[in-house]
Amino acid sequence: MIKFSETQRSLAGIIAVTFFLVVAMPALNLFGSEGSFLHISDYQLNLWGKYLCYAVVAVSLNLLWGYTGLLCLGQGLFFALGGYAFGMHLMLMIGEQGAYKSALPDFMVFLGYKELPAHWIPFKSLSFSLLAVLFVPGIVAGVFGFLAFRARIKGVYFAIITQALTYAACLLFFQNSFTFGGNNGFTDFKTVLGNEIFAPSTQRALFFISAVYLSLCLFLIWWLTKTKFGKIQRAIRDSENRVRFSGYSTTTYKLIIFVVAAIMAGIAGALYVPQVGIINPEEMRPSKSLEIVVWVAVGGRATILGPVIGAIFVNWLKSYSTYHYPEYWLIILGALFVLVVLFMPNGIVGLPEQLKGFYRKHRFRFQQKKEAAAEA
Amino acid sequence: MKFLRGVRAGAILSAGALLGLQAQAEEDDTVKVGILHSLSGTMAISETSLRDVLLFAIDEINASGGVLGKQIEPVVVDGASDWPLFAEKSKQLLLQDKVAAVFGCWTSVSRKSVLPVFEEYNGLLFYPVQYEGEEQSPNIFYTAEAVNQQAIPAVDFLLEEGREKFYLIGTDYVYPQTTNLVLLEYLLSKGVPLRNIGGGLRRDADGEVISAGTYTPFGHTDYQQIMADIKKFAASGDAAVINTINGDSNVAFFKEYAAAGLTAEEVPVVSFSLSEDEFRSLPAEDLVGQLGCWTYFMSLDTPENEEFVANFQEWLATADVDGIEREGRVTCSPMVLSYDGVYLWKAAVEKAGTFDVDSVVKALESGISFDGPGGTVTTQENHHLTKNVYIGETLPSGQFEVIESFDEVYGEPFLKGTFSEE
Amino acid sequence: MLFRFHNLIISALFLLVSQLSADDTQAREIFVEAILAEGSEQTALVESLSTTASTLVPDFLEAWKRGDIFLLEADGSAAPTPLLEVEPEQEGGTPTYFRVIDGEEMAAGSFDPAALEMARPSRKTRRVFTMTIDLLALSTPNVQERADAALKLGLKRDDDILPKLILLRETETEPSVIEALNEGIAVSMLSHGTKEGQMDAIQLLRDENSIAGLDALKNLRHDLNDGLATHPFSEEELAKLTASIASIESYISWTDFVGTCFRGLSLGAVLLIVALGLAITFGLMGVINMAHGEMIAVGAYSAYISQTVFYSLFSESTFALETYFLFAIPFSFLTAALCGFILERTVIQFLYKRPLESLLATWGVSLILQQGFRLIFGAANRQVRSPSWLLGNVEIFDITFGFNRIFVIGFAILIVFGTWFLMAKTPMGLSIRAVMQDPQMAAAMGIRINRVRMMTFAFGSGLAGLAGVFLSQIGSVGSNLGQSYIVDSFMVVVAGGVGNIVGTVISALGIGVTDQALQPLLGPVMGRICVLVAIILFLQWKPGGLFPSKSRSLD
Amino acid sequence: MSTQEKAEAKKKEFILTCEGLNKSFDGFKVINDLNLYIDKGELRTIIGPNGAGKSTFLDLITGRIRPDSGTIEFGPGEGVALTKMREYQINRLGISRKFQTPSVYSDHTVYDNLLMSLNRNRGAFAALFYRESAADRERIDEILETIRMTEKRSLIAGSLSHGQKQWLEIGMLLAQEPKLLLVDEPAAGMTDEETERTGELLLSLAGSHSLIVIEHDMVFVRQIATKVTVLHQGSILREGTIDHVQSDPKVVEVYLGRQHEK
Repeated sequence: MIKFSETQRSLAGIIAVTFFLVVAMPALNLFGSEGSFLHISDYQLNLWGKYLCYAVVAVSLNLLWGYTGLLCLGQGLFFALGGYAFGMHLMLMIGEQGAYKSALPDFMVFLGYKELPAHWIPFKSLSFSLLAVLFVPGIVAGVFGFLAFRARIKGVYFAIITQALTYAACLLFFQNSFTFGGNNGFTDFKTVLGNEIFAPSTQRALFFISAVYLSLCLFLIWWLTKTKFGKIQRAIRDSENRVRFSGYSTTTYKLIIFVVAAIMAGIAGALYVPQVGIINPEEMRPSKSLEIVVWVAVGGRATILGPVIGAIFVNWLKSYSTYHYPEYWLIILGALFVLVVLFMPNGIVGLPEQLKGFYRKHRFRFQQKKEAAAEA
Repeated sequence: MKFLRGVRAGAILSAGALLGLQAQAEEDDTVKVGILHSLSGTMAISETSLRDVLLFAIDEINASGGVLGKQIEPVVVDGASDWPLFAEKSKQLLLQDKVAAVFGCWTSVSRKSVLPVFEEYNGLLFYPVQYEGEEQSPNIFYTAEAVNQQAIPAVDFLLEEGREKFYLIGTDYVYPQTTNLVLLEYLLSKGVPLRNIGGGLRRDADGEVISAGTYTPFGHTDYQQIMADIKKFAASGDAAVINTINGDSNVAFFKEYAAAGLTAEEVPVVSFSLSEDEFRSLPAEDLVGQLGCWTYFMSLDTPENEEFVANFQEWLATADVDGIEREGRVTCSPMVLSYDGVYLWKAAVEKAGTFDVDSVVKALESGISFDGPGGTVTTQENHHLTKNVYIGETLPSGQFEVIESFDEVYGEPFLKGTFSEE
Repeated sequence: MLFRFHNLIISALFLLVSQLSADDTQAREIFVEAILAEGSEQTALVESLSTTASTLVPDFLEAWKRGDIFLLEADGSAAPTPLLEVEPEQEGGTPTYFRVIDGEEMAAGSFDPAALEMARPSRKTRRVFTMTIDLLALSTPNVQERADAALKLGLKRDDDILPKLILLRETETEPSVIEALNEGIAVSMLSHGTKEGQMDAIQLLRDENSIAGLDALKNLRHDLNDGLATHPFSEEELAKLTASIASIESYISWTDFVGTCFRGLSLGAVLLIVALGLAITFGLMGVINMAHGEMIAVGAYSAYISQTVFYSLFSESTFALETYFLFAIPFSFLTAALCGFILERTVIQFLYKRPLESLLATWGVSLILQQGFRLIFGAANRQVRSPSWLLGNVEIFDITFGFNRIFVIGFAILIVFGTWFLMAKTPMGLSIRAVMQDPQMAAAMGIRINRVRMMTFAFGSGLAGLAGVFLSQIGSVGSNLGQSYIVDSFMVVVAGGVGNIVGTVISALGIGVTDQALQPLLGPVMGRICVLVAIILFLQWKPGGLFPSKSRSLD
Repeated sequence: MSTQEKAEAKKKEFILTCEGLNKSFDGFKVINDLNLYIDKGELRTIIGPNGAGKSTFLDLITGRIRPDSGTIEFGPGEGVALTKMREYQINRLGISRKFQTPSVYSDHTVYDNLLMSLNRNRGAFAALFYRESAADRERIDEILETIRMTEKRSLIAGSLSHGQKQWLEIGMLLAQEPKLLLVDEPAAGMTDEETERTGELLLSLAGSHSLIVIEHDMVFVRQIATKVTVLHQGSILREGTIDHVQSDPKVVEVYLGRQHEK
């Protein structure tokens, strides 16, 4: 029997996931005959597209929390910022097809704007918007991270001030006067890159892009964990002082990781918005960010595929139970988190290993008993 | 440790069982309709009642033979106060369950979030909650009160009462903002000077007013500072407060109002988001004498209403719905407008002779009337309803005493800019 | 509540038939006439009530307005008999009826209560009520009521009332009422008086720092600017007017300042009560308890339960209302502590070494509890009534001090003191501190650390429960109650310095005052955002909070 | 040469010059007007009772905390002021520190622990594209040899015994190729044999490196000490050979005396 190394096994896992998402799912959607077990409906595909965006956020948080030990309770903020940046472009692309037949977004019309605010104008350009998807979350993360890491805020403190940050941003975006649509956020998009946004072909394409993007993120993380950078990252998690006293500027490392994770989540947000058709400040609520943490914990932190599995599983469970057990889904979800934390510290991914451990222990005890019995 | 292992095994097993429990039944002599409300999360407090009344209406129709000979099968889904989930659920209802119509949504944002879905997949949504207007989708029927069916009559009433100063306060979202902007125009058109409008104005660079009133975030609980401001504003007498605060915050608002020593006689508050249903969780005695304006009150003294209330109470006592509240239930305007919606849909389906959305919409646009508990409602071509408007004064029992009514008010969604200053 | 109380007074008044004075008899006759009359005749009759010297009038008008007056149809063409309904004291009992004309009680069975029809005054009539009651109040013995009525009538700027007020000023002896009369007269004079009267009024309003008069002064200035005023003003007179306005405005800004300080203090006290439990469970024990908010909700629901229990034991009586709250305080503490205890035993005790994971598990618990509340108590919020001693306010120099706000400050002082006492002065506190600082050493010293942790967590949760009792008094009780406070609580504890209760106190008060001070400038939302950002920046400067814990451990 | 000039000249030979150091926490003076000079290649042992300020002193040198006043200069010649620098910059100058409790990367292998400690470009981008060279591997093998952990190279560091972790940490220090080693209680948790070997290792490093060793174990101190500094209440009580110091009544009173009582 050939023994595969840990890295080889995870690479195989990533390739399998990539194949499933990028090739198999679109194929089943396109060629599976309707009604058959193997067919994936447009609705299902769209739903999965949403899950994949969540999965990327989970992956980005895992990069921070799982591999670097930085528990960020504001990852939803970066996701939402990316979503808003792209959403602004989509809003402007509605053109005069909105309720008021005005070139301004609808919400501006009824709030009495006469012209587009200056900071909206560049978002008419697609390339600027795409850059903004990268730079807005990146810069926010950069500034905040610089301040926080320089002041050596970490652990619980870091978790709580990231929560405060996202809460402050959430309040800010809820304000109607903040020119981002207030509570309603952005909705009623018509086109994306010139295609009708809700057309099945567009949604299929968006799913495909999300799947490819997720796979790229997974490969990136896989590669990163192999590099010295990745090793230092984990070393920071385990013993930051030792790393610092070994001549590494941990502030710089953490800042880079924080910014990369924010950008990764921001792009996911940008892909999420055209698929669900809305972005509003709810996405910045502290509870949303907490949910992301839970996805990672459920799937298995500090593993490459864990966050993906966690995000998809929890969101699938949410879709399922809000349909079948609307009264109880919060209890189901809550109980799941408690049970995972208490009994599955390594998450779903760690479950086989955990079970194996139990089995061994059991067998050992059983043998001991048997031997004792034999001796007697 | 053994115990823990047992628990773990149990948890895994039950999770497995849970996933396996996906039974599906489909019958040909039924027609599915969707009920899309939040049954959990922050909006559950309001929306659960709408689910109940919708199920009641459907049971009532089924008992009397259904629609076009088919029994209605309600598909209840939980929007969970989560707006993207609303969009997802509406897609699910339209694409997977292929429902003939959907009744649902409360908040503007949930409606905005599902609107493109309904337009894309040509669904039909009945929307029952008073809203800011400025919208008219071909796939939505707004049984809700438009601003001119609630805020404007209320202001007319206050002006007639001799009120001269108006303080605008609301929760910071689109409904209060838009309503107050419309009211600002309206008040100015009625000759109320700008300095008599309290709460603050925000202007854009050209000096044009873009926002009027004070706004607090959702779930705000600290109204001390605002109350001090209202007290100053009202010190010179003849002031009224126009309140578009949403949900729980009202409790904090009115408790603070009482603590500041203000009374309904001196400074009446007219609230647009407080119905009988909200009074179940509000200290009604703190609100006695305050005003409400809706197109239905539970206290309406008509045979239709008495029958509706009695039947609903009877239905509640025996309804087989998970987690339904049976005690202390009341009826209110959004509930009745939901109820009206189901019957209007039924009438339209029968008129069209088919469940096909386009035909049903056409039938609705042609003008269908229904003698609902709040009086006759008639559909309009612009997808809104003509209905009666009532102004009520709060009683300690949490009911309203009707003190004024306006008959057959035409629903007009686009009001901004329609009033000009005298 | 208040109304039931009123009812009792009314019934008492109506029962005291023997003390019927001539005034009352006259008033009763007018009542009956007014009830049966319609339109302008009715309003005129109601207005005429203000000339009677009967003390029954305000109560009667209240009862009429409230819908407690019914008409008993007589046989034939005779006029119906107006009756006053008095609600029974016990729920489910039958109301009693008194004839308005003579206050006689109607014997049960002598008529059919179902045939009674409510006599509602028209809206127009009811508007007259207020003025009638106010006019009558000008002659009540109650000083405060007299003063209020004088000011209110003055603000009406009514030609007819002005002479009455001036007349009354001649005979009035109570200084506070004279002051109010002066103020009211001055405001009326501004629009109706002579030039001298106006100038006097301007001076007087300035001297009295009349907030109520500010609008009238400003209106006068507007009218002068627009050329609508009755008398044109000279430059000098105009300057006097402007100075008067400025003086009152500066007085207002002073009251605003003091008021803001008070309001900030009270908000700080709320934050403190809410965060104190967290300062123990999170600050001392290191458990990131996201279910802290739900412990608050447990306390609030307990207050609701104790109210329900008291109402069922003592019916909805005043006694029940006034006392349930005293019971609710310990009861909520205990239930929340019990929940904390259960939470600690089932979940948290396994997570002391994994603080960040305690965050996830407790968040799961918080979701379960939130939905649990909904399933048990229903989705609708529950309301908890306030005992009368928490209602009302005192006004000093135009600054309102609500009793509930004063209470919260006192309550906060009390529980902070209690916590300090427990921590600093009792053996329990000593072992708590020992376990929190070095569990292993404490265990070696023979302290049962499991038990201490259990008790500490229960205590912290109990404090959250106390917060719940208080929050039930300023808002309603719902399943999301705790969610609105959780971020704030954490910020208070972190800004104060984890593990330091003095820090928590100072940071709660600091945040409260800052928030209230920013609100008038920036609005409630931007105010809060600024406070949050300020805390984040403050932590840049002092990463450990106000009073950082001095730990020499490395990571 | 004036005395001052002499002092200046003398100073130029010190690898570490600490003058007028003060540090207090909450009004309590932990370091009190401390002056300390370490010669190039010297092995200096610092002893002192608990709370004498030994670890705080190391914290000051490594930039973990900043002094309230005073200067710390590193290197012969024109010294580099350390008081304004961050830890990683100080480390890159060639000052390495071993912590009191062994601080290794418990999730990594012994080999990786050493790899990350190698004195190579520690920039983030360099780390991203770093590939280990033959020279790097040789160097690591060499260190593994020195700390006698060649067989354990693929073990996860977290699974090592306490003493082995101490050794690994020393190995990591060596990998950094420091000029000055700050060693905080190296013998804690070691067996007698391990302790002796540690002593030998430290002695062998002296000369080519400068060392400051903080230690409690007097047997160990006796093994390695050439020059001992006794710290008491944040300042130097005595300095000299171990015999000299141990016979000093004052030292016995504040330190050794108390130790005997225990």
